[in-house]
Amino acid sequence: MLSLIVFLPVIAGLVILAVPSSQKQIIRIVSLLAAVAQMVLAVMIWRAYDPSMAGITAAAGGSPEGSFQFIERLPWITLDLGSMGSMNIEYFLGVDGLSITMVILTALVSTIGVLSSWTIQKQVKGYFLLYNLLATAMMGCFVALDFFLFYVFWELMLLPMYFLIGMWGGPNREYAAIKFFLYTLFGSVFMLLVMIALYFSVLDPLTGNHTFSLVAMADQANYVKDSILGPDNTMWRYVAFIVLFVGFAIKVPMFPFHTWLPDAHVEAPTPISVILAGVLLKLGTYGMMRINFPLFPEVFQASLYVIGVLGAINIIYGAFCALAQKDLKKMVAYSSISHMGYVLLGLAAANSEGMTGALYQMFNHGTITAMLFLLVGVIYDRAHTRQIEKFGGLASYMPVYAGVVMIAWFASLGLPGLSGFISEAFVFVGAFSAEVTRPIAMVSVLGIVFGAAYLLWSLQRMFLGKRREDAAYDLEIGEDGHEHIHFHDWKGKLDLDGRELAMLVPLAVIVIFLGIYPMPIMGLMTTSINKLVQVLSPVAMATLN
Amino acid sequence: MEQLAEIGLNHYLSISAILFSLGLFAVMTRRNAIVILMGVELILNAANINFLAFSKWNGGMEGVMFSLFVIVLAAAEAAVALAIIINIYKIFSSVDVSSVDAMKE
Amino acid sequence: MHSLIQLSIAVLLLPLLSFVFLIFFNRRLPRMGDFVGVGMLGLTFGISAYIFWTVIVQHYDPAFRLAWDFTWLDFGNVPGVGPLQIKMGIVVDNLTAIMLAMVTLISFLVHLYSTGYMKGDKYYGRFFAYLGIFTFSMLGIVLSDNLFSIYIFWELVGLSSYLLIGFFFEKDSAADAQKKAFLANRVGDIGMWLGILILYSQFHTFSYREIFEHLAAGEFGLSNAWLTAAGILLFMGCVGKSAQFPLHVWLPDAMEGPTPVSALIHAATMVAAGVYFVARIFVLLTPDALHVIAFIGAFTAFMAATIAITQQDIKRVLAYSTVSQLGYMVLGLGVGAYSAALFHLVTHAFFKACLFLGSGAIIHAMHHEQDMRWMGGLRKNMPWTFVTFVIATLALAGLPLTSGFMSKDAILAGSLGFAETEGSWYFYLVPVLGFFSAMLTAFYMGRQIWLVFFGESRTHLKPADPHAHHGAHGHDGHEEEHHGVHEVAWNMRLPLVVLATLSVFIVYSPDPLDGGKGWFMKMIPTPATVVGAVHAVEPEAAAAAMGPLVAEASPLEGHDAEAALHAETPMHPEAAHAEASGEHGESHAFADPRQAEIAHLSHAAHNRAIQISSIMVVLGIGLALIVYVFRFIDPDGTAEAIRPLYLLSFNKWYWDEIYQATFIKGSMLIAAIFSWFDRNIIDGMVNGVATLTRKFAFFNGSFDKYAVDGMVNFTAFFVNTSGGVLRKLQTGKVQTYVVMALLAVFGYFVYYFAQLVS
Amino acid sequence: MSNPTYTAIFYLFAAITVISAAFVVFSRNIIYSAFSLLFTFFGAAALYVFLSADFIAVTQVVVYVGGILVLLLFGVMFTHRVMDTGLRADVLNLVPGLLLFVGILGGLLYTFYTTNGWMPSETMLEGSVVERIGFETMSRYVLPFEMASILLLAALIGAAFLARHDAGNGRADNE
Repeated sequence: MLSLIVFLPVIAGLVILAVPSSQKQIIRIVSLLAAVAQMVLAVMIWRAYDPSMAGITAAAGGSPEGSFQFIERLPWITLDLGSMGSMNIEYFLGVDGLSITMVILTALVSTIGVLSSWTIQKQVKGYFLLYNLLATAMMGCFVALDFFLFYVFWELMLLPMYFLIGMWGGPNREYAAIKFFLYTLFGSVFMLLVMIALYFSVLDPLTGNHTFSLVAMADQANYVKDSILGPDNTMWRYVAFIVLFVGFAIKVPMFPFHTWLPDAHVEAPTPISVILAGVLLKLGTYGMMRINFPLFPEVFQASLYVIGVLGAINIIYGAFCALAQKDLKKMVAYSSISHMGYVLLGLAAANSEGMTGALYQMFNHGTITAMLFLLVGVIYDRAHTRQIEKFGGLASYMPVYAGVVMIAWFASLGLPGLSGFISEAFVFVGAFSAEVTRPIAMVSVLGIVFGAAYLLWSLQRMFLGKRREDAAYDLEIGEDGHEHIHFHDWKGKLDLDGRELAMLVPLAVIVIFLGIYPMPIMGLMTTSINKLVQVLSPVAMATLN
Repeated sequence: MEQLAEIGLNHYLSISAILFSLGLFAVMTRRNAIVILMGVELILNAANINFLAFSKWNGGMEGVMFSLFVIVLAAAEAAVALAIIINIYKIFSSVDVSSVDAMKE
Repeated sequence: MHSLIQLSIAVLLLPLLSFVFLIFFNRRLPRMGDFVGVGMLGLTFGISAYIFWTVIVQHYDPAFRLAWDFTWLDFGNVPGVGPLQIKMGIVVDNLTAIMLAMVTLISFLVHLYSTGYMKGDKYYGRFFAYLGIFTFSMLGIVLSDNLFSIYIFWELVGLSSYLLIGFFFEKDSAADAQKKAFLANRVGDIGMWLGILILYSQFHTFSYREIFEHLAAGEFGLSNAWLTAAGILLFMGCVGKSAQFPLHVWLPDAMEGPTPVSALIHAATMVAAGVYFVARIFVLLTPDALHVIAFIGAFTAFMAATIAITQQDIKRVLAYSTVSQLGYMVLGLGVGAYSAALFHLVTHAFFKACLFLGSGAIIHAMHHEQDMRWMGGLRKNMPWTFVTFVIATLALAGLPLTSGFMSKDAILAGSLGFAETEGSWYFYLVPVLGFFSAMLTAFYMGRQIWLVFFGESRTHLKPADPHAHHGAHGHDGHEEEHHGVHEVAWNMRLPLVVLATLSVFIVYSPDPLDGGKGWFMKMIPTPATVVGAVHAVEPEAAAAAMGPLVAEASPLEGHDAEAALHAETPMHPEAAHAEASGEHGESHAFADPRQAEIAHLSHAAHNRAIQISSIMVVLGIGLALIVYVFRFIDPDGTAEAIRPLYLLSFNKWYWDEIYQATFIKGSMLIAAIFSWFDRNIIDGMVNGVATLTRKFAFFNGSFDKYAVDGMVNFTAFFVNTSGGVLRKLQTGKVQTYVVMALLAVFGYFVYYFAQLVS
Repeated sequence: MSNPTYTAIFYLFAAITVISAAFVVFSRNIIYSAFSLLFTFFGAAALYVFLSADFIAVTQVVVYVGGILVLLLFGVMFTHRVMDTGLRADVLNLVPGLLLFVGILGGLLYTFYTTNGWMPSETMLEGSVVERIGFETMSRYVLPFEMASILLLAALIGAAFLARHDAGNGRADNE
C-alpha cells in the first residue's frame, strides 16, 4: 500500500516517458491520474488508519508491529564491510500519527500542483517527469522509517527541485536554483555523517545487528553504551543534535538560514512554489519531530529555550520582513517563514498542546500557503507582474477572486473559523503552558498583530479602493454600463476560470472545515503526539537511567 | 622452450592480450569510424578468448555461456553502431570521427 | 437536551444560515434576497423573545442556568495532565436571555431598516449576508460557555465589523478605517488571548465554570500578580472591542461604514460585547484589576465626552458619545456596580441604536450629507425622526423618566460607593470624572439636537465642492439636486419608534427615579467573586462558602463527552434567596466583605447620586441652550478664546497622530530595517563566509572580485573557473577521451606494479 | 597436450589470428582491414575449438563471419566508393596510442606471466559442450537468454530506425 502510494508517480513518469513529447495533453492527464490515484490511496490509508496506535517508538518487545501501521519491511542493501561488519539497509516503510497527516497533505498538494501545472508550456514532458519524481521523493520521505531510506528520498528531492526551479523558473532562476541547492546540500551532508554515526551506535533489539531503523533509534535503550553517540558521550550527542538540527532548520527554513526561500519562491513557477511551501518546508519540521528530537531527547530538553527563541525570531522577523515587501510573492514567502516559526515555537513547548498545534500548523500551513501561492499565480498569469502597487480596486472587478483571496488571507492571519487559527492557538496554548517558553510566547503573540498588519495592508492596496493610475490593467466601460478591466495580453476569463476554481475551492473547503471541526486530522495525531511528548519528557529519561 | 611446447593457459591469455591491445590501439588512433568498430570487435574477441580459456582450465560452464552472450551483444552492437555511422555519414559526409566534435566546449 | 437549549442553538445558527444562503445566492434571488435576511432575523427574534419570556417573565429563577456542551477536541491521554478534552458549549442563564432578546431585536430592526436605507446599492444582498454573520458571531459571544469559543466569536465579530466598515470599499477612507478597526481589535485580542492562556496554563480548561471552581478552591498555581495580570489582560479584549482608551481610535473611524451598521455594531451590540465579556469574567477579577478597569473607564468616558463637543459630523458625535457611554459601563464594572453596568448596557443599546438609526434617516433624507453645520430645521420635515431622536437624546443625557437616567445613576451611585469604600482621595477621581462627563454629555447632545432639528436650514451655506458627495455607493444613477427633505418610509420609521419606546423608564422600572426597583437590577444580581473570597478569607472558609458548588462539581469530573444538560445548583443560593425577598437587588449577602461594603455604600449614595447628576445634566443642557439657542455666548468666539483646548478636543486629543508617529511609523521603520538587515547582513554574512572560504582556498587576494556575490555565487564561480581549465581537455573527440581514460588506467597499472615490486 | 602436431597447429592459428589482427589495425586501406578481420575471426574460432568450445566456434563463424563482417563490409561500401584512393584512414593520437599499446600489452603480459595463482582446477573442460550449453541455456541462464533476445530485437528495430532513409529529417518535422 505505502509502496504503491510512494511509487505511483514514478510509474506515471515511466508512462510519460513512453508518450511522445508532442502529446502534451496526454502527459498532463497521466500525471493528473497518478496524482488523483495517490490521493485516493491516501484517503484509503486515512480511513483504514487506527488512531489508537501510537507509533514513534516500537511497541513493547521492540517490534514496530503494533505501533506503526501499514508496515513494509524488506532487507534492501546488505554490504559486507569486512572487519567493520556488514551494512544492513532496509526498505522499511510505515506510518504513525506524524506521517499520516503529512501523507494526506502531500497527496493533496501534489494533486493541486498537477492541476496548477496545466499552464506550463515549455518542455512539458521533462517537466512532468521531474514533477513525478519529486512527488515520489516527498511521499517517500514521509513514510520511510529507515534513516538511510529517508536520506535517499531526501536527496532525491533535491535534484528535480533544482531543475524545476532552474529551468522553468523566472528571470533569475539559475541563481535561485543554485542557492537552494547549495543550502540544502550543505544541510544534508552533515546529516549523512550523523546518520552513519548513529548506525554504529544503535542495535536493533530484535536482531542484535546495527540498524538504520528510526524506530530502533528512537528508543534510548537501544544505544550501545560506549559507542560514539552512546548515552554517556554527551559532547558528541550535542554535536550530532546541533548538526541535525541545522540540517533540518535549513529546510524549515529557520532564521538565519532562510535567505534561500524568498529567492527560490520568487523565481519558481507557481506549482513549484506550491509544492515548496506546501510540502517541502514541512519536511524540515517533520524531520525534527521524527528524527532530531526523539533520538536525542536530553539534548532537546536542554535546548528548548533556544529553539523557542529561534521560533519567535522567525515569527516576528518574518512578519516584519513581509510588511516591507513590495513583491506579493515575496511577501507570501516571508509569511511562510513567519508561520513556520509557529511550528518551531510549538515544538519548543514540548507538551501535547504545543506539539499538536505545531503538527496541525504544518498541515494547515500546507493548505493555506498552497492557496496563497496559487492566488499569486492567478494574478501573475494575468498581469505579468506581482508588484503590489500595480494593482488596486480589484475587488470590484474580480469579485470571486477577491472572495477566495479573502478566505486565504484571513486563514493566513489566523482568523477563527479557519484552520490556521486553531493550530496557532494551540501553539500558543502549549508554549504558554510550558514554563520555559512562557516568556517567548508572550513576545511572539505580537506576530499575530503584525501578521494581520501585512496581510490586511496588502489586501487593501490590491483589492480595495479604486484602480491606480499606473495599474497593470486598463479600465473600460462595458456594454452594460459597468466598469470592467482588461489585462493587456490575457485571453482567458477575467475572474477565476474552472481549472483555477477546481484547485482553490477544495482547498478553501478544507481550510474552512478544519477550522470548524479539526478532529478528522487532529484525531489522527493525538496518540502519537502524546507518545512523542512522553518519549521526550525528562521523566522518561530519568526512568531510563 | 618447455613452456612454449606445453600449450597452457598463458598462451591463450597472451593471444588475448595482443588482440586486446591491438583493438585498443585501433580505437584510440584511427580516424575512420569503421576501423574503430573493427577494433571494438577485436577487443570483444580477446575477451571471448579469455573467457573460454579460463572456463576450460576451471572446468565450469560460466565462461562458455558468457562468451555466447558476448557474441550476441557484439552482433547487436555492430548493427546499431553501423546504423549510427551511416547517419553520421549522412550528416557530416564523412566517417572521420575527429570531424565529429560538436561536443567540443 | 432541554428545549431551551435547542431553541438557543436555533437562534445561534439561523443567522449563519442566512449568511451562507445570501453570500452564495443573493444575485439569483428577487430583491437580492433581503427578505431572507429579514425573515430569518424575525424568526430568530421570535425565538429569543420566547426564551426571554420563559426564563425572565414566566419562570424567573435567580439561579437559572442551563448548559450544554460537546467534546470539540480530544487530546487523548496527555502526559502530565491526563485525559484532556476541549469542549465547546452554550450556556443559557438570565443574563444570556436578556442579551439574546436585545441583540436579536436590534438586529432585526436594523435588518428591516436596511431594506430602506441600503436600497439600490450594488452589493445590497451582500450587506444582508454580512449582517447575518455579524449577528451569528454576536450571539455566539452571548451564548459561549468557555473562553476559547468566546475568543473565536470575538474575532469573528471583528471580521464582520471589518467587512461592514469597509462595505463601501471603493472609498479609500473606508478601506483605511476597516483595517484600523481590525488591527486595533487585534491588539486588544492578543491581550485577551494572553489572559486566557494564563488561566489555561494553570487549569487546562477553558470553561468559565471550571476555571471559577478551581479559582474558588484556591488552586491557582502562580502568584496573585499573575491573576491580576490575567484579569487586566482579559480586560484588554474589552479595551479593544469596546473602544476604551487607549484603543478607542478605531471606533470613530468605523463610522465610514453604512449607518445601520454603526447602529447595530458600533453602538448597540459589538462594542457592548466587551462589557458583557468583562461581566462574564467579573468574578475572577482581583481588586487591583478592578481599579485599573475603573480608572480606564472613567478616563475614557471623560475624554470621549470632551471630544464629542467639537465634532461636526453627526455620526462622529454619536461615535464619541458611544465611547463615552462604554466608558461608563466599564467604570461601572470596575467599581463593582455589576448590575448597573449591565443595565446601562441594555438601555444604552436601545437609545443609542435609536440615535444612530435616526441620524441614518437624516443622512438618507439629506442625500448623504453628514456635516451638522449644513443641516438645521429638520423638525418640520421629519417629525417622526425628530420625536424619536429627542427621546433617545434625553435618555442619553440622563434626564429623569428615561431609561438612561436610571442606569447611569445606578453606575454613578456605585462609583460614589466605591470611592467611599476605597477611601483614598484619588479614588474620588472616578465619580468626579463620571459626573463631569454627564454634564458634557448633556451639553453636546443639546448642541446636536439644536444644530440638526432647530433653526433654519443651512443647506445652502455649504461651500460648493465637487468631492463632497458621499454617494459613492450605488446612488450614482439617481443623484438629485437638493430639493425637499422628506420623512423616511415606514420600514425605516418603525425601528425608530420601537427603539424610542424602549428608552422610556416604564419598560424597566415602575419608579422613574430608582432603577433598583426595576426588574432588571433585581434579576441580574452581582455574582460573588471567586478571587476576593480566596484572598480575603481563610482557604477553609472559602471552601466552605463555595461548598455546594464544589460538591456539585465532582460528579461532573468524569462527565462524558456526550451532550448533556447540566441542571446545576445555584452559584450562591443564599444570595439568591436574599434577593428574592429583599427590596433592592444589591442588598444581598456577599462572601467578600469588600463587595458587600461597596454594595451597601452604593445604596446609601443613591439619592446623592441622583441629585448631583441631575444638577449636572441640567447644567449641561442649560449651557447648550445658552450657547446655541439664546446665543448669550458665541460658540466660535469661545472656541477662539480657549483655542488650545478647542484644538485638543477637535483633533481628538491627537491620539491618531501620536499612534501614527509612534506605532505605525515605528513598525514600518522596523520592517524596513529588518528587510534591509535580511538583504544585507544575513545575506552579507553568507557573503562573509564566502570571503573567508575563498581566502582559505586561494591565499591570493587577486580573486577578490569574483567572490562578492556570496558563497553561492562563489561556488558557481569556482565551478566555472575550474571548468574553464578543464574544458581545454574537452576536445569533443571521443578518442582523446579514450586515450585519457586509458592513461589513467595505465597510471594505475604502474602504481600497482610499483606496489607489487616494493 | 604435449602432442607436437597439436602444438604446431595451435601456433599456426595463433599466428594467423595475431598477424591478421595487426593487419586490421595497421592497414591503411579499409578494405584490406575488413578482409583481414575475416582471418582474425577464423583464427579465433579455431582457437575456440582448442578450448573445447566447439559450439562457440561455430557460432563465431556464423555470426561474425556471416553476419558482422558482411555488415561491416556493407558499411564500408555505403560510406566509401570502393577502392577509392582517398580511402586511406588517417591516424590520430599516434604517439600516446603507441605508448599505451606497448604499455598495456606489456603490463598485461607481465601480469600473466608473473601471476602463478591462476589455480586451474583438477577437472578441465573436455569434449563437446553443445549439450551442456543447451541445458544451461534452458535452466540457469534462461532469463539472460530471454533478455538477450529482447536486446537483439531492440537493436534490430533501433538500427532499422536509425538507418532509415531521411530518418533525421523526419524526426525534425515532428517536433
